[in-house]
Amino acid sequence: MALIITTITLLVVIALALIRAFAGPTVFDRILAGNLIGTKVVLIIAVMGFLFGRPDFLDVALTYALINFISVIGVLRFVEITRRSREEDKS
Amino acid sequence: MILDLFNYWVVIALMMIGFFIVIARGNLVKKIIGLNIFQTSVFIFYISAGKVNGGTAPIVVEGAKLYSNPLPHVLILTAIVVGIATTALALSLVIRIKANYGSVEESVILKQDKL
Amino acid sequence: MISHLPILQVIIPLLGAPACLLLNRPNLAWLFSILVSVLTLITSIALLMQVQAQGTISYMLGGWEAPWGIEYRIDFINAFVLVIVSALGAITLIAAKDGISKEIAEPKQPLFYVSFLLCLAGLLGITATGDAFNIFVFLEISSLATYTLIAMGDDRRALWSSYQYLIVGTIGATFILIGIGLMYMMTGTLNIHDLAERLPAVTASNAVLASYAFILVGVALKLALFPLHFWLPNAYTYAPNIVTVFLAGTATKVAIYLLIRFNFDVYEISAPQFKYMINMVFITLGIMAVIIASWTAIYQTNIKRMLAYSSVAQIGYMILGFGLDSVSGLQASLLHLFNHALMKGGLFIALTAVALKLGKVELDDLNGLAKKMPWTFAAFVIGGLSLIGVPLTVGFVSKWYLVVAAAEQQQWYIIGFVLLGSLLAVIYIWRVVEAAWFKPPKELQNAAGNVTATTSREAPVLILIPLWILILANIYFGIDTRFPVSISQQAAQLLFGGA
Amino acid sequence: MELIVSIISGVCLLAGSFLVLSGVIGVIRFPDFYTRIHAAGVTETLAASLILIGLMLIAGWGIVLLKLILILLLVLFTSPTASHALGKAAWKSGLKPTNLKQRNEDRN
Amino acid sequence: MLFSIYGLISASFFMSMDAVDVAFTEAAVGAGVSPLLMLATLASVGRYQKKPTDPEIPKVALLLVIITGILLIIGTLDMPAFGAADAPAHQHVAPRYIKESPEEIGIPNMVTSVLASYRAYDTLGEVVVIFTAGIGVLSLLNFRRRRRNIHLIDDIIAIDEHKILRIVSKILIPPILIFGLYVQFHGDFGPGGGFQAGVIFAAAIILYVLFFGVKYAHQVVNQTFVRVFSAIGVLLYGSVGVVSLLNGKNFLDYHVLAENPTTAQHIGILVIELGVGITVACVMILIFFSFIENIEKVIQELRK
Repeated sequence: MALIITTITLLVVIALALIRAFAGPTVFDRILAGNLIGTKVVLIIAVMGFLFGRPDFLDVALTYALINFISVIGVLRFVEITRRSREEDKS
Repeated sequence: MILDLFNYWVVIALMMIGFFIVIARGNLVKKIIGLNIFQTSVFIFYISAGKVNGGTAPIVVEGAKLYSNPLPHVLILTAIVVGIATTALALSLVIRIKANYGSVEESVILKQDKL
Repeated sequence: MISHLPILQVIIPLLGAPACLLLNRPNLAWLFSILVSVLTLITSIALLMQVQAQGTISYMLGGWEAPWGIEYRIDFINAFVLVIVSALGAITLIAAKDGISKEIAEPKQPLFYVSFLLCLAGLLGITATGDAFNIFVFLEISSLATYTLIAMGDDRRALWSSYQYLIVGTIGATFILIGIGLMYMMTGTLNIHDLAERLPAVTASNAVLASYAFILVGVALKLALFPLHFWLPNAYTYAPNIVTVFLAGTATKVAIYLLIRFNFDVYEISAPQFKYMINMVFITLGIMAVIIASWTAIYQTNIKRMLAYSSVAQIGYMILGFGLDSVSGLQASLLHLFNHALMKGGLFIALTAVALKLGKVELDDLNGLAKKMPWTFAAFVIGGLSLIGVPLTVGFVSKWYLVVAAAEQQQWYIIGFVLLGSLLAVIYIWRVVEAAWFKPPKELQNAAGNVTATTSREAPVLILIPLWILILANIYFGIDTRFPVSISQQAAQLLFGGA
Repeated sequence: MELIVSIISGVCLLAGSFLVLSGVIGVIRFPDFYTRIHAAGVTETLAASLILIGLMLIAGWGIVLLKLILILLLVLFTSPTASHALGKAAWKSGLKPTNLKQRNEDRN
Repeated sequence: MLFSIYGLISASFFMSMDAVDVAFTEAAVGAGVSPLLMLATLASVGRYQKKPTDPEIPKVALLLVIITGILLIIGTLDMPAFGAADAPAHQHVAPRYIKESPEEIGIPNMVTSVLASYRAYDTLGEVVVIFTAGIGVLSLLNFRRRRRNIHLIDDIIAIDEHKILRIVSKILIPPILIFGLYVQFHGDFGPGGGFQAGVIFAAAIILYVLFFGVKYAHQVVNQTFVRVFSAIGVLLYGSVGVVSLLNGKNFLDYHVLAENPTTAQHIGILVIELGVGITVACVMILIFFSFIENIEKVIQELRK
């Protein structure tokens, strides 16, 4: 029961975070929302694994956690790189 | 009866959004994003077709009788790889186009070369 | 090893490509890829002979029987297409060394050969396979390689053309994927032969019709069928010349093969109520392609572009043959497929030679060039005559069969349009011939800009040899028509009788 | 004993859900980026830990538990790091926190 | 960024549809690789200027899209209901995979058995597609000889030093690599396999590049290395097939590799998955390096 409630809550949370992702207003807000959704998806998968009685899905959750981190960091890095090269452009 | 197909219709809606972005947007990068959405929706379409009610993931476990259809999964694995390959190639083309034309807007490029 | 011919056909270039990358020296890569392509050609000829001797060959990959594993299924029609594709691949590669020397920088040349082999392997794979999803995979191999090859052109417009082709091609491939998915849902199989057997059971369903429509549109995009042809002239014009030779000879041919396969094999009986309508659509589109594309070709000043539009027109003839929906109509289409590969290959190689000398192929620059490059332009004239459809060339043979097929059904207006198309071809070919042979050379411009054009005369031997191979084949098969005619007849009968 | 474990796990899961929810409400409602990152970053780590611990309690001994611990470790490592990087990047890009006092005065 | 979220969500959708392996891949690709590539492109292309689009095209496009959509919906009308177990798709070919693959192939993950054995040839095609894309990117972006040991991007990376991130990634990268190996070799039993492993491996390298610079990364994996190994992966895959050919069996028939059929299948799948993993990892790294190098080129031009 608690599992189902958790799943539903997580789904609601993802939906709400999507609003923030669309609304922005800055790139960083979007990245924040993306990160939020990423970690929530990890949790959802873990919970769903238990819900369906297939806990071996956790591998996927692990990968998600990794990829999510790498892509958030990577995206940040690229935002920075883009900005730096623009600044050089101006100077 | 109608609700049985609801899942497919959502996929179709998504597919058409992607398709629309591809043909209507002038920005080359956005076109590629549209193409990606288009492709992903086709993937979802396949995967939906592979789902069996009450079935579980096609990895053998004790006690499970009904599995979802593994074949669409295999096909889509291949298709995802194909998709990312296309995306990578398309993006590098865009980079070269930008380097040569100074723009990634379709209209600007067409104006420059009268293609 | 004989029983493994079907897979060797595809696997030789497929694995040759990464091996070629490891060589990484332009000349070495060239020699190696010629070796690979010649082996491929030999395999395809052996395969054709095998098919003639034993009938349809089926090869189970991985040793898993058909609907579960992937099957290679070679019958007359794809054996025939395999020969065309691999022959053109080998011939084009001979000319490639000189052909790309100016257009592609040396460090990139090995990559050119790798992509070329991959493209060849992809096209052969599409043709040989008997599995619907496998078609999609190999379609993407060949397409990605093609985009790469086109983008190697030295004009920046090549990039844009490649991008345009990429978008169109991917949409086409995705459409095909949707079609395959719908078919799979209705039948539960991916094997083409199995599909053809299982589809009649679900004939009346909308899903099957929708899948038919999607595959048709997807293939038509790849095929550059008339209203969807907009990407082709750009792609052909700005691609490196050698690539244009190869693409014009093979890529659309393989797409036509796919259309034949799906139209006559898979969906043969599944949509009888729509058969008439679809035939009408084919005939109308075919005629429009012939007339409108030929008309546009007349106004082009860039000869490559002109020939590209002419290709669209020639595809129209082939589609026309489909629409007649009879053994002789299909036979005419198949014949034209073979012949068009010969003549367009020859014409584009001739243009490669010209471009190597002049750097471009605008009509005005050709004035008087024939006196400097007599061999090249003699070849061009013969190729052009073949394109028009003058007797004693292959072009005549296929048009003759097309006319006969139309006469069989008493569709006289088709004959009229075929003749009109030929007349238009006379006009655009004549413009080139006139400029090259009868106009005085433009000495002023040459003296100012281009020294090499006056000092070195004829094109390199390595380009002339493949050029004349193709041109002589044009004449040979125009006189001795037994080989293509018998094969195409057997193939057409197989499709109509065996379905 | 089993009952107690499952009750504890249920409590953990529910508490985690509550935290997640409160976090996202913060992300939606808070006025500027820095307050939002505060809402998200702070709740996230604890919430994820709670949910994962809840799952661990159900899982019992075995490879599943090990994997859950790995995920937990990973989350504990990456989540604060990501928040930190995000905040730092935003700060360096010149994004300034909204001055609430100022804004309230403006409104009045 | 929205794109990455889209990737994540569609991946979780796959998850709920029981497609674990697909979810795995989509997670790696949709949420990881393609957004990174998109951003790398934006970094060198620059943010687009807002422009009013041509008002004419959307109308035609809209019409086209609506027609296609209606066609598809009509097509779906008489399709078997979603999730129905008696749909033809679940009746014909798939039952054999489900019933017999555990005995015939001897591994529990049916997706892997179908992918790597029944339809192994498709997978070879898939590897070649990736390889082709690698070649394409290489020929498009690496058109000039690189200047040795000058890495402008490293300067930029050094400006924002991120000490904390550096340390965290230093701690994380080795476990990521090990996890990649786990995914590679665990594909027989759970979700995973060569492709996913390759992407994870490449992701670790990318993480390294982003924080320690191209220069150091090149010391470990330089261009030539990556190039050669992307070809070797394909050849490794192909060689399994050639071995079966030489032993008189059909291409990619693993039964020649060992006496016991399931052992043979195991060996075959292991080797080809390794081939897939090598090629995918190398091509991903190759593509990423090419993109990074291009950003450098853009910066250099700006400096002039």
